[in-house]
Amino acid sequence: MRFSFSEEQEELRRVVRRFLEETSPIGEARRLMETPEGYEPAVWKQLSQELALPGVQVPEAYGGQGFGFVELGVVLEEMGRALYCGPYFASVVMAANAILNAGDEAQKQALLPGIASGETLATFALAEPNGRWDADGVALEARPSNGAWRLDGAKSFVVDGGSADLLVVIARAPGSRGTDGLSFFSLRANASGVTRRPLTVVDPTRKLASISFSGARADLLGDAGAGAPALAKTLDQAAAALASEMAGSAQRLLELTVDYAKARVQFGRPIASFQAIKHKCADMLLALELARSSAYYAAEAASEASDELAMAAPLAKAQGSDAFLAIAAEAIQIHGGLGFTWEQDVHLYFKRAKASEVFLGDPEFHRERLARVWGL
Amino acid sequence: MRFSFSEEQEELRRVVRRFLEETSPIGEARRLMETPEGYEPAVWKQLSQELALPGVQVPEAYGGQGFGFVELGVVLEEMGRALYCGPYFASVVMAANAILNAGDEAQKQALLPGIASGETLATFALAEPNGRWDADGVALEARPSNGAWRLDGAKSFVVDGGSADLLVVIARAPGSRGTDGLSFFSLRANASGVTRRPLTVVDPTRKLASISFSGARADLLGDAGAGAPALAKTLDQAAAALASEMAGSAQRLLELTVDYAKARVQFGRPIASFQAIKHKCADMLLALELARSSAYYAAEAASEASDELAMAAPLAKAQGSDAFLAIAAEAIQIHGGLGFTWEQDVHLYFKRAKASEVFLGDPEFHRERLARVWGL
Amino acid sequence: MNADEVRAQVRAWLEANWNPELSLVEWRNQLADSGWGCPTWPSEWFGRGLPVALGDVVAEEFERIGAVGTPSGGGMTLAAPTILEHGSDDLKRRLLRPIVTGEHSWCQLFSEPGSGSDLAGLTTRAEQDGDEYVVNGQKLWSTSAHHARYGMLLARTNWDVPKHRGISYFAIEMHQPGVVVRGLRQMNGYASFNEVFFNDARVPAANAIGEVGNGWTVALATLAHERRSFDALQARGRSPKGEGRAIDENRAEIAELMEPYKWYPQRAGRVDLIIERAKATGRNQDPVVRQAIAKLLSLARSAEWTGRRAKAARVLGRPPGPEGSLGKLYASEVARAAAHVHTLISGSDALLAGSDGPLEGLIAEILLSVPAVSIAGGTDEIQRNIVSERVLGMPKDPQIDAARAFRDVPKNLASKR
Amino acid sequence: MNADEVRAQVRAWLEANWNPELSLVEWRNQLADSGWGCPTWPSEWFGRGLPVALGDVVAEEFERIGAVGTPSGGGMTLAAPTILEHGSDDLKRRLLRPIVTGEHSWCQLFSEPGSGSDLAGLTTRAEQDGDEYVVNGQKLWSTSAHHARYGMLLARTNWDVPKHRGISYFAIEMHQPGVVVRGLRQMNGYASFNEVFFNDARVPAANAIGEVGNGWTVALATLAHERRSFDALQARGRSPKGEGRAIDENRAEIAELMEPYKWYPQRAGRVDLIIERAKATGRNQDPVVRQAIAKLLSLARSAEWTGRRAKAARVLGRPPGPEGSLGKLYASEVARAAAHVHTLISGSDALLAGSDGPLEGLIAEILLSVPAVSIAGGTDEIQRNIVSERVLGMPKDPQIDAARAFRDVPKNLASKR
Repeated sequence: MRFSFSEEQEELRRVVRRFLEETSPIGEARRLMETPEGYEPAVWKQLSQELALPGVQVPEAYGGQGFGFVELGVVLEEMGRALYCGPYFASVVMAANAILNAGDEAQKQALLPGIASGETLATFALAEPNGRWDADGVALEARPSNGAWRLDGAKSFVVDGGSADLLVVIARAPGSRGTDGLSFFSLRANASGVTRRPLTVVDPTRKLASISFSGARADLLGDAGAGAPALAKTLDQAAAALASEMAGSAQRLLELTVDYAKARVQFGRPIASFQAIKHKCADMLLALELARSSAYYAAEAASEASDELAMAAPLAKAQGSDAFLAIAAEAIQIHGGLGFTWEQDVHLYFKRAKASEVFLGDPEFHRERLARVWGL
Repeated sequence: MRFSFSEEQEELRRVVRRFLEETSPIGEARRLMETPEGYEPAVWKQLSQELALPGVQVPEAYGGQGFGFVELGVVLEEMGRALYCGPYFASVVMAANAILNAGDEAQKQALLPGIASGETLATFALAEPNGRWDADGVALEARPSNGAWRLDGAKSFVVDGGSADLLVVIARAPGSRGTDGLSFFSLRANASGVTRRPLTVVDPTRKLASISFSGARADLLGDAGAGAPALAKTLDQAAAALASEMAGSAQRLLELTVDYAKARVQFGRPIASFQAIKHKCADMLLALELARSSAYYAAEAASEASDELAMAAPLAKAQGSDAFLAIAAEAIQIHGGLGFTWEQDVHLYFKRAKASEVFLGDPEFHRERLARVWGL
Repeated sequence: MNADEVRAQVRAWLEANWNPELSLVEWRNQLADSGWGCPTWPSEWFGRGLPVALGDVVAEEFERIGAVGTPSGGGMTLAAPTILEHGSDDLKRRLLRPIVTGEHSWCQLFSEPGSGSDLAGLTTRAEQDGDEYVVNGQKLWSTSAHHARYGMLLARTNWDVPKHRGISYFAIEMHQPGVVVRGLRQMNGYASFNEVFFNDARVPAANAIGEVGNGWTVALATLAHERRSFDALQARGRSPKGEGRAIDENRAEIAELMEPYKWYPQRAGRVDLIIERAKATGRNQDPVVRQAIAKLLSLARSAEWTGRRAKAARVLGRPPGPEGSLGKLYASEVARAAAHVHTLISGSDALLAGSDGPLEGLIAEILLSVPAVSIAGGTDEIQRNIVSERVLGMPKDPQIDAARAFRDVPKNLASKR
Repeated sequence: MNADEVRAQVRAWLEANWNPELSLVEWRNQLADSGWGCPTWPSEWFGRGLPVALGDVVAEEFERIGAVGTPSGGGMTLAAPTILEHGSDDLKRRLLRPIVTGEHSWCQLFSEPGSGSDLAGLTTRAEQDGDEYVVNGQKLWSTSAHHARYGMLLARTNWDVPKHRGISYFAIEMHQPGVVVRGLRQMNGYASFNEVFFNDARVPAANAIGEVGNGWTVALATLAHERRSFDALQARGRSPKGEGRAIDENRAEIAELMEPYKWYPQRAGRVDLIIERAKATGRNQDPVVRQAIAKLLSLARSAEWTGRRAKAARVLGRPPGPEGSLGKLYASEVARAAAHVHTLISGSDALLAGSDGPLEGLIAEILLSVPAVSIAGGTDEIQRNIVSERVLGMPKDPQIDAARAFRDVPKNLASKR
C-alpha cells in the first residue's frame, strides 16, 4: 500500500473537480433530482468523450483507459464532493465490474466497450424486495430454455435502473440455495418480460428502480452456477467505490460547515470561535479522515486485486457511511435552523448520507462480514 | 408510581447522610479498602443499633422496620454517595431478600431477625466461576443426604463472602438444567466442607470471595426444585438496589467535578467557564438524572412488588451502570492529570463504577432480559 | 369563591346560553361579554379574575357540556397575556376582543435570518416618523404569519445602546403593502414556517406594547408564555364533538391552526412504532437490534420518568429540581436514537419514501424530520449552556457584546445595515 | 560526504574501537571524542555536523555491529538539543559531555499542580540573589526526577509582564538540600511520575538557558523535541545483544529508564489482544460482541492508516495534511473503545485483578490505565482546540489573560503567592 496519490492521480483529481464545478454545480443536482431520469445527457456525453471517465478503470483491451480502482476512487470522490447526478455509479462501478468479474472473454469484448465509451448505460441488479445484498437474498429464478435463459422474479433498489439500456442481473437455479446455483445474466432493459418501475426515494439525487421479470430472455455471463465469488467481489468493489464517493461528500460538508461557522456571527463573535462548535468540527474532521483513510486503503486493495479487499471494503463501507451520516447530522446542527431548510444545500448531502448508510448493505451487515474475515 | 419521596423518606435520607458523613468520610474507604474484611465493625454496630438500617426493609414480623424498597433505595443511594464500605449490600440487599423470596415462614423467623439486627452478617452466593448471573449459570450441585443436603461445587464473585457468617446459596439437582431443579440453601460460612478465598478485585471498596463446597451440609430453604422464580426476583431486587447505590455515587461524582471545575483556574478563568467543560457537565447531569429516575422507578416497583419490577430492574441496572461509568470517566477527564492520581478521590468512584458495570450481570445481559420482557 | 360554586355558576350559564347554531363569532362575543371564555383574565377585560386552578374547573365544564371555547393559537396563548401584562388600556380595548372571538389571529415576529440563538441581536429596524414607526427588515420561523391579522414584532429602535436595551415590541397590522409573507420549505418537504419581509411597513407608535426601548422585557414575558403553551396547544387542538355551526367553524379554525404541526410526531422519532416495526420485519430476532431497541426504549422511558419527577415536584410545590430543564435535550437524544433504530430495522427499505416507503413513507418522514428536534426552539448547544449555568451554576462564557453599543457589535454580513 | 562514505568511515572506526569490555563511561567518552556518538551535533560539540539522514546511517552501523550508543532519555533527547540551540558555550562545555556519557541524567520540570493545560501559567518563582537565583515552588509529572542529576526548570522571574514573557529556563542541580523529590502514585497502582518541591533551592544565574525572561521560547524548543522523541525513545529503549561490561551497564541503564513506561501499552487499550480474548472466552459467538469488535478494529486500523498517510506525505516532502494532528485524539478513542470491548468480553471477570484477574491482571490494568490516554501530554480538549484552530483555521476563544501582567491574572488558590 502506498498511502498517497501519485502526481498523475492528483492531476486527474484536479481535472475532474474543475469539470464538475463547471458542469455540475449544486444547482444542477437540485434541478436533476426533480427529473425522472435524474441526469443531464449533455454533461454525460462530455464526461464520456472529453474526459473518458466511464472507461477509467476498464482495461484497454475492452476500450477503457486501463487505470485502476485508485483512479476510479478519485473520480468518485470528486463526484461525491459535487453530488454529481448521473449513471456513473450504476454503469461504471456496478455493471462494468460485474461483467469483468463474471463474464468470459467474448462477453467482455461485446459488452464493455459500450460502457467504457459511455454510449451504453448499464446497471447491475443485485438486491431484491427483501433488501438483502448477499447470496441468500437472491431469489430471482433463471431457467435454461433452448439456448438462452428465462428470468422470473423481481429485483429492487436498482441504481439508475430506470435509465439503463443494459441490465446485468444475478439469479439462481430453481431450488438452489445460498451460494449455490448463482449465475450472472445480461439483457436489454427494454426486453420483453421486463417491467421497470421508478421508486420514490429518500435521496432523489440517486435514482432507484424496481424491475420485475416474467420469462424475460437473458444471456448467461460466464459459467452457470458459478456466480457466488463474482457476486462477493462485485459487492466489495462497489462498497469500496461508494466509500470514496462518501468521503468526497463528507469532505465537502465539513468545508461548507466550517466556512459557515466562520461567517456566522452570534453574540458578537463568529460561532466558529465557540468551543462547542470548534470541538464538533474537530470531531467531524476526525471522522472524515478515518473515512478517507479506509476508502483509500480499500481502493488500493481493489486495484491490487489483493485479498485485503475482503477486509478493506466492508470496513470502509461501514465506517464510511457512519462517518458520513454523523458529519451530515452535525453539519445541519451547526447550520442551525437554516440547515433544516430546503434552500440550504446541506440537506441534499444529508439525504445522500442517509441513503448511503443502507445502500449496498447497512453497517451491521458489513461489520458482520468483517468479523468473519477476521476469523471471529 | 409517585415519582417523589415523602417527607419521612427525605428525613431518612438526611439522617443517613449525616451519619455517613460523620462515620464514613472518604478517608475511611481508603483505609478499609486496604484491610481484608473491608469494613469497620464499630460503624456497622452503630448503624445497626442506632439507625437500625439493616432492618429497614425487613418486615416487622421478622425483627425489621417493615419499610419498603424505596427506603432501602434511599439508604443505598446515600451509601453509594459516601462510598460506604460494609456488608450492607451483601447481608441486607442480597441475603435478606433471598431468604424472604425463597424461605418458608419458620426459616424467615429463624434467619431474618439476626440479619435485621445486624448481628448476623449474611450473603447470597449466586454466581459461579463461569460468571453468569442467571439460572443457566448455576452448576453447584445439591444432593439430599439423610434429612439435610450436601453441596458440591464452587461459587464466586460472592459479595463480602469472606466476612459473612451465614451463606445463602442457590444450587441445582444433579442432572437438572436451566430453570429446573434449582433450590436455595443456607449454611454457616464456617461449616466443614466450605472453603473461602478472598479475590483480588478491581474495586477494593467491595470485597468479593470465591467459595468452594465439598459435601458441605446445608439446609434447604423453601421447596426443593422451585427456586427459579425466587432467583429471578432476588436478582431484580438486587439490581434495583444497586441502581440506587450507583445513582448516589454518580451524583457525588458530578458534585465533586463541578466544584473542581469552578475552583480550577487555567488561562486566567475557571475551567468551568469553558464551553467544552460546561457541556460535558451538562451531559453528565443528563445521564445522572436518567439513572436516578430509573433507579427510583425500580425501587417503587420493588416496593409495590409489581410486575413492573421485571422491566424496571434490568432497565435501571443497565442504564445506571452505563451512566455511572460514563460520569466517572468524564469526572477523571475534567480533573485532568490530578484525576488520574491516587490522592484524588475520583478513581475510587471510577473503580466502583467499573465493577458495578458487570456486577450482577453486564448491561448487555440486562438489556437482553429487557427485550424479552418487552416481548421482542 | 370555591370550585363547586364556580362549577355551578358556569354550568348554569352554559346551559342557559350555549347554542351550537350560533356563528363562532356570535358565540365568542357572548364568552367575551360574560367573562366565561377567559375566566382567569381580569374582570374588566373579558374575564372574571379567577385563579388558574378555578380556570381549569371552568374548562372542565366547557368540555363536559361540549361547548366551544376561546380560540387556540398565538393570539390567546402569547399576544393576549403579553398585552394584559404590558399593554396600554387603549391596546387592550382595541386588540383583546377580536383575539377572544378569533376574528384576529396573531403571529410571532421575533427570529431573524441573522439572529437565531442570539435573539437579542436582531437587526430589523423601526424608525419613528411622526406618530408612526417605519419598519424594515426580515423575520423568520413565523408559523402562522400567512393567515395572521396582527404580528408581535420585535424591532430595534435604538442602535446606540447595548443590544437588550434598544429593542421595542409592536403590535403590527399584517395586512398592509409593506409586509410580504413567504412560505419557507423544509428539508422534509413540509412548509410549516414563513419568512416575513418588511419594506417600509408602518405601525402606529400607539401600538408599542410596553415602553419603546423596553421591548426585550416584554419579549421575555411572551417567551415565558410560549414555553408553557405548547402542551396547552396540543390539549386545546381538539374541537368538541357534536353538530352545529359554531362547532363546524371551530373545527375548521383548529384544522388551519394545527396544519403546520402535522410532522411534529415524526420529528420526535416515533418511538411508539419501534416494537411493532421490529416484529413486523422480523428484525426483533437479531440480538444486535434487540440491544439497540432495549437501549432506546430505556432512554425514552427514563426521560419520561424524569419529566414525571419534575411534574410531581411542581404539584407538591417543591423547588423544581434539575429534571425540568433537561426535557428538550432528552427529546433530541431520543429522536436521534430512534431514527438510528428505525434505520436498523428497515434496512434497505430506509432508502424508500412516499408510497414505496415503509408505513407509506412515515419512516422516511421520521428520518428527514429528526434533525429539527435539536435545533427548533433553542439548539442543543444553547440548552447545554442553560443547563450548565442555571442548574449547575457554572459561569458564562466571556460576553463580548453585552455591554457595547449595538451599532459597534460585529454582525452577520447579511444583516449589516 | 555521501551515505557510503559515512558508512565506511563509521564502520572502520567501530571495528577499530568498539570494545564491549570497556566501562560504559569509558566507551562513551570515546564516542564523545570521536563525534560518532551524536554525528548530527556540531563538530565542535562532540558531533560531526552530519545531516539527519546520514545520522541514521551511523545508527544503522552501530546496530549492525552491536555497539552501545549514546544514552536514551531526556538528557540526549531534550536537554542536549535545547542547550545546543539556546545555551551558552560555557553551559555546553559543562553540561553536554556528561549527557553523552550518561553520567548525568536529566528530568523535565515544566508542569505544576496549578498549571497543566495552561503551562505558561506556571507560578514556581526564581528570584535573583547575587549571581544565583533562589527557587520556590512545586513541579509535577516529572518522570525521571528521582534519579536525575539535573533538571530543565521553568520558573517565573518577572510577574509584571504577560505570562509568556516572565519565564526563565534554568539547568538546575537536583542534588541539593532545597530540592525534594517524591514519587506520585497513580490510580492504576504504578508510580511513574514525581512531584518535585523547591524550597529556597539555588541555581547559578550562569545556568540560565537562553536569556532570562525568554524561557518560554526555549521551552517551546524542548517541547518540539519531546513530540519527536517518544518514538525514538521506544526505538532506542533496546540495548545491543551480546556480552560485555559496557553492554551490561547499558542494559541496566535502559531498564531503569524504561521502568516508568511499563503500563503504557495497557494505557493504549491493548487492541492486539481482542481477537484472541474473544475466541478464548467464546464471546466471539455473540453477534453483539462481534459488532463491537469489528467497530473497534475498524477504528484502530483506520487510525493507523491515517498515520501512515501522514508519514507518506512527509516522505514525499508534501505539506503535512490534517492527518498528522489527529493521532493523539484517535489514541484516546481507540483506548476507550478497547476498554469497553475488553469488559464486554470479560464479563464478570472484569471484576477481578492481580493473579485472580484475566491474563494475570493485565485486563484489569488496561481498565484502570486507559483514563490516562486522553489526559497525558495534552488533554483531548486542548487537542481539539489545536485541531480546530491550526487545521480548520477556526478562531481562538477570547483570551483574557494573554495581554495582562501575570501578577493581575486570576490563579488557582493553591498557587497564589
